[in-house]
Amino acid sequence: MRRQLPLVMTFIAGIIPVIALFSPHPIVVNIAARADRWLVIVYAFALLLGVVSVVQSNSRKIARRDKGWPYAVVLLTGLTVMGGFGFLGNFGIFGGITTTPDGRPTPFQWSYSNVFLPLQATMFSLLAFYMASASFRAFRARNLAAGLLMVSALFVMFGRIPTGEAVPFVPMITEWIMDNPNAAAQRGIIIGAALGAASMSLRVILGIERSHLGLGRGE
Amino acid sequence: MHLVDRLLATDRRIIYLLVGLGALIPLLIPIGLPVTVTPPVRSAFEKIESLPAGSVVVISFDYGPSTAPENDPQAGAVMRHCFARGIRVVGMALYPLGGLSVAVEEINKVAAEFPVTYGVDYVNLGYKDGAQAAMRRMNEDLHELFPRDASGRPIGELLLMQEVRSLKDTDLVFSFATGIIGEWWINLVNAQFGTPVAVGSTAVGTPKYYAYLKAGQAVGLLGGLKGASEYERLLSDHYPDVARIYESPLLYTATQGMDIQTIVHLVIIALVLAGNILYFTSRIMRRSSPGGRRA
Amino acid sequence: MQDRSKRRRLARSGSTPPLRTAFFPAALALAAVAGAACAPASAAAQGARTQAPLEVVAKDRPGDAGGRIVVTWREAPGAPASTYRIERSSDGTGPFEPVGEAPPRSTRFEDAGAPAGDPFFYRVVAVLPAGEAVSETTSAAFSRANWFRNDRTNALILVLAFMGLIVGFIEAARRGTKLFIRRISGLSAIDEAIGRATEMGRKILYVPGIQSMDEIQTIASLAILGYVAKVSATYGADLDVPNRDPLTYAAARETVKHAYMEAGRPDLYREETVNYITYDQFAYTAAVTGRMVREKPATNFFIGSFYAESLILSEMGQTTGAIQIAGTAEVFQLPFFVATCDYTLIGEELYAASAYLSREPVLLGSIKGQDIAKALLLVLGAAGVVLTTFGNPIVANWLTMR
Amino acid sequence: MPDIGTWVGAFLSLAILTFLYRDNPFFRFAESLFAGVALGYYIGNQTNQTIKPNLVLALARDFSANWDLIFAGLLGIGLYFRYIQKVAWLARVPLGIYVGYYVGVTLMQKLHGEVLPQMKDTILPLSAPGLAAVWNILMVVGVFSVLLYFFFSLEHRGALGVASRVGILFVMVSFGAAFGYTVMGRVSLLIGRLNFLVNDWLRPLIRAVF
Repeated sequence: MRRQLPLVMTFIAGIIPVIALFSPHPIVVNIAARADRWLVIVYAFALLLGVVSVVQSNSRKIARRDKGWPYAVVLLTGLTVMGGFGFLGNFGIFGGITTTPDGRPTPFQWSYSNVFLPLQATMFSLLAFYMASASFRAFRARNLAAGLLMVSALFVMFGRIPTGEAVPFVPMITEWIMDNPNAAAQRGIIIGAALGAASMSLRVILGIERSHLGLGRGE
Repeated sequence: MHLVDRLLATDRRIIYLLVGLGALIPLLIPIGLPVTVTPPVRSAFEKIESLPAGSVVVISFDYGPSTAPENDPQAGAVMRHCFARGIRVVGMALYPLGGLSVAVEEINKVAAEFPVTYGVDYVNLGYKDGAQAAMRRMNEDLHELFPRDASGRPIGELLLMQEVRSLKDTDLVFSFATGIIGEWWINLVNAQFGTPVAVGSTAVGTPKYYAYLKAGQAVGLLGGLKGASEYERLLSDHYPDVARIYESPLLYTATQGMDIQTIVHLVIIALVLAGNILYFTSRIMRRSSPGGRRA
Repeated sequence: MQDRSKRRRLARSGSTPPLRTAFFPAALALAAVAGAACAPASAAAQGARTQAPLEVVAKDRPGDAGGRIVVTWREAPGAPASTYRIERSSDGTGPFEPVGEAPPRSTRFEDAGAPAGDPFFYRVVAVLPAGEAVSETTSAAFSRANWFRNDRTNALILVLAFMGLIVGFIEAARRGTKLFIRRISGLSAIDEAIGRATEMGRKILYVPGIQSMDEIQTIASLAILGYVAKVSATYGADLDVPNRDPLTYAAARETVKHAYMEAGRPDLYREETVNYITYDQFAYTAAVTGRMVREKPATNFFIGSFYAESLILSEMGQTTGAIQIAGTAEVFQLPFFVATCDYTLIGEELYAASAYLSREPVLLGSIKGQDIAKALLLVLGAAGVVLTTFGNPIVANWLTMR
Repeated sequence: MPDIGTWVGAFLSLAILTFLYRDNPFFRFAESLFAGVALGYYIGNQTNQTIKPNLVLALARDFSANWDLIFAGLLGIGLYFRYIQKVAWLARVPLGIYVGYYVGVTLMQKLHGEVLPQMKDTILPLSAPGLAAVWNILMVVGVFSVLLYFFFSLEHRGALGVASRVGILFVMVSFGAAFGYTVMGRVSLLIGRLNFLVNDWLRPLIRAVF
């Protein structure tokens, strides 16, 4: 029972979308639509699992005065304040989570735009720097494969900017690389990966692959 | 250590500094370089040119503020094109991480530039989570999926939505996507329901969308800021009124961003070339030095 | 709701009055009113009747959710209609309402506004230069919801073939057929990388991607994590699995706990081994890179579904000098992993990994089945290319998915 | 003078940027705040935009049409059984259902939406006029060789070895192209950030001070 029930439920849930692709019958369509609705809700519940873990581990850090514990205080403060605004927003306290009727941001929205967003965007923008250092180090023509990698990267980098476009043939070659060898390889990888994913999916539905359930594998 | 080896092991921070300066300087002192249009952008443009006035285009904001510098100018350009042609726009947001806020901001900004009325010429249906499930239901009934618009009005009250019951009543979906949602529009909505789909992708996502474009599963593609600047070019050439909007100094345009792109790209290209010259120099030196590789 | 709107639209298009003729108005009016129900009253009507569409049949549209009826007919010889108007009634005697029009020479019309289960009687009116000619009325037609979409028959055949191959080879493997799988270099390096961390007395960092359990790459990653955890437990190495997705976190805990048990070292498992960080992609990335810089893990695994954070994580790992093994099927993150990691599992290799690592015959069987499916697909594709080259697009047409 | 929100945003942006130089207390502060605020944000987001409208309000407003959602709620609560030792195993049921359903979706989407259409589009006539024929050959060779590279059940020797080596060259060209193409997007993000720091914060600040 303990081992079988999760696997049986996996199987039953797994064949719904398979049938739904081939059956237009309203009963099937309705079951699939309900399943879609259910699982969005189940997923929303899962967030609390993470919250519990974060609160536990950070309060432990503070209680034990672990190295860097003040940062745990910062984290929990951020979580409590933002989470508080957000949760209370459900009941209309602090004006909800978007804007107040007169168009001004609620505290939740304000923190989102002035704390969350700048942090997120700046973290993301670090990539511009990392791309430069990675390409300086990795794009060396050590052998044929590495050479091709470098040459196509340089062409595309150059061909996508106005300066490169002004050079005869460069935009054409860039476009050609993207449309031909690139599209071919992408397509090969997509088809291969999709087959692999489909086979993996089938293994999961059949209960052969089950390590994500902590049930070990195999027979 | 020899100079060449020392240069090969250049501290990352010097590279970071070069990139930072390369971006900062053109931001302070604008340059103004020319733009040429590529076929994927042209086909997206022509798709909208081919739609008669009064058609309905779904603009899906499938990105968040994190890729807004790229996707905003794309969505802005396509919406300006629609409004300039009298095409009606149904906006929605399927991206969980702030799709709604970019949709609200961008739609309001662009709509303010044209003589269009909310509810008649455009609507903003707001955010729906579970993008795949939402898409499946959209083909059946938009009204059930989005009972209220972004500002909480029942969509049944909106004139435009009284005509648009489901995705079947629309002529094109234009998804501005930061990740996989644009692909879902293609391999779910286009593949299963047949609605034409065009995509504005981030530069990083573009190569994957090329495969779909070639396969005819997407009718057009705007790749990153570059694609947006090309679209701005086409718009400015065809619609003088839109050109005037783009000339306003207060608007951050993709065309402006492209100047900075150019400089940073050239910095990176120079770095790669320098890296290779140094690498081969050091190889030649090692081969010629008696100590061999271990020296 | 859908049906109603469709019908409204159809009604609107049908309301444009088709061109009425000036000839024989009386006779025509008679014919139209009397329809097929009564015998024709005059010679003129007789003439029109001979030009009426023949063999009108109304049937449920097969393979749909109901609500559509297909009307077919044959054009009367020598009577090229300028347009056909399709009319229907709910009791066969009238009144008949127009439901749509069909262009000249057409022989088929689909009524998309026929609710399942209700009877409908149809007739087709040919609009001719000399007037209108009304066909006989069909017998009652009902639309109904079908269980199978016949336009997806080709997909069904291919899907069943794929499943059959996989299940077949799994069965073969169960019965003990020996199956070979080639070496996958990224995977052979796993043991060595874990050993290195153990020797150095440093951590092993395992990032299972940033997606949830609805992403198949995450599930593939957890299968590999099971192996990594087992080997780590055996060596007594320190494993750290930070998570962005709460559901993946829950699953990863189960996986790792079970792996430690299997390795016979449940004592080594701690609550912090698998930990949750935060829900935002970049907040998560900031925390993990911070951890990398501060704790300098000896080995980093980045396996699963990654987006933009791929390069931030792996470039940071580069600078801290870790051995890095990555794996993803996200086509546009692969280049970054290839540029910054020591080994990268590319696309399909990610999914084959769990089978390769476990060496379990059942899993290997599915890989074999998948390989054969791929081979057959290539043969089909090659045949298609040859045929298309000689002007026969039959394979490509058959592969068109709806 | 920039408003307080801009000041906060600018400070946090700069704190993150300092990480490029080295780890430091400003970055650690920003990083921890980010983790906490982000999680809090999603508490607000998920409860307000999913649990409230899709579950609570749906049940409260029209119970007869949505009664089935009770099971969805129960499944969600089931995830927490893992904190109760005796029934901990039951937490695997909602996980199994969740995984099962989406795995089924994936199975169909990959085969029906990716493998078959992409294969169909690879079926190109090699007899096309002019250069198109060459490019079609290249496309067919590229796709096929990359797929052959992924063959697991045979050693890559002989003809298969040659094909898979050709495949890996295609892959390398593609990776280079994708990398090169991506640079643009990442720089855009940096532009966005610098645009904020310079035009929203620094310029007004300078104007206010001088």
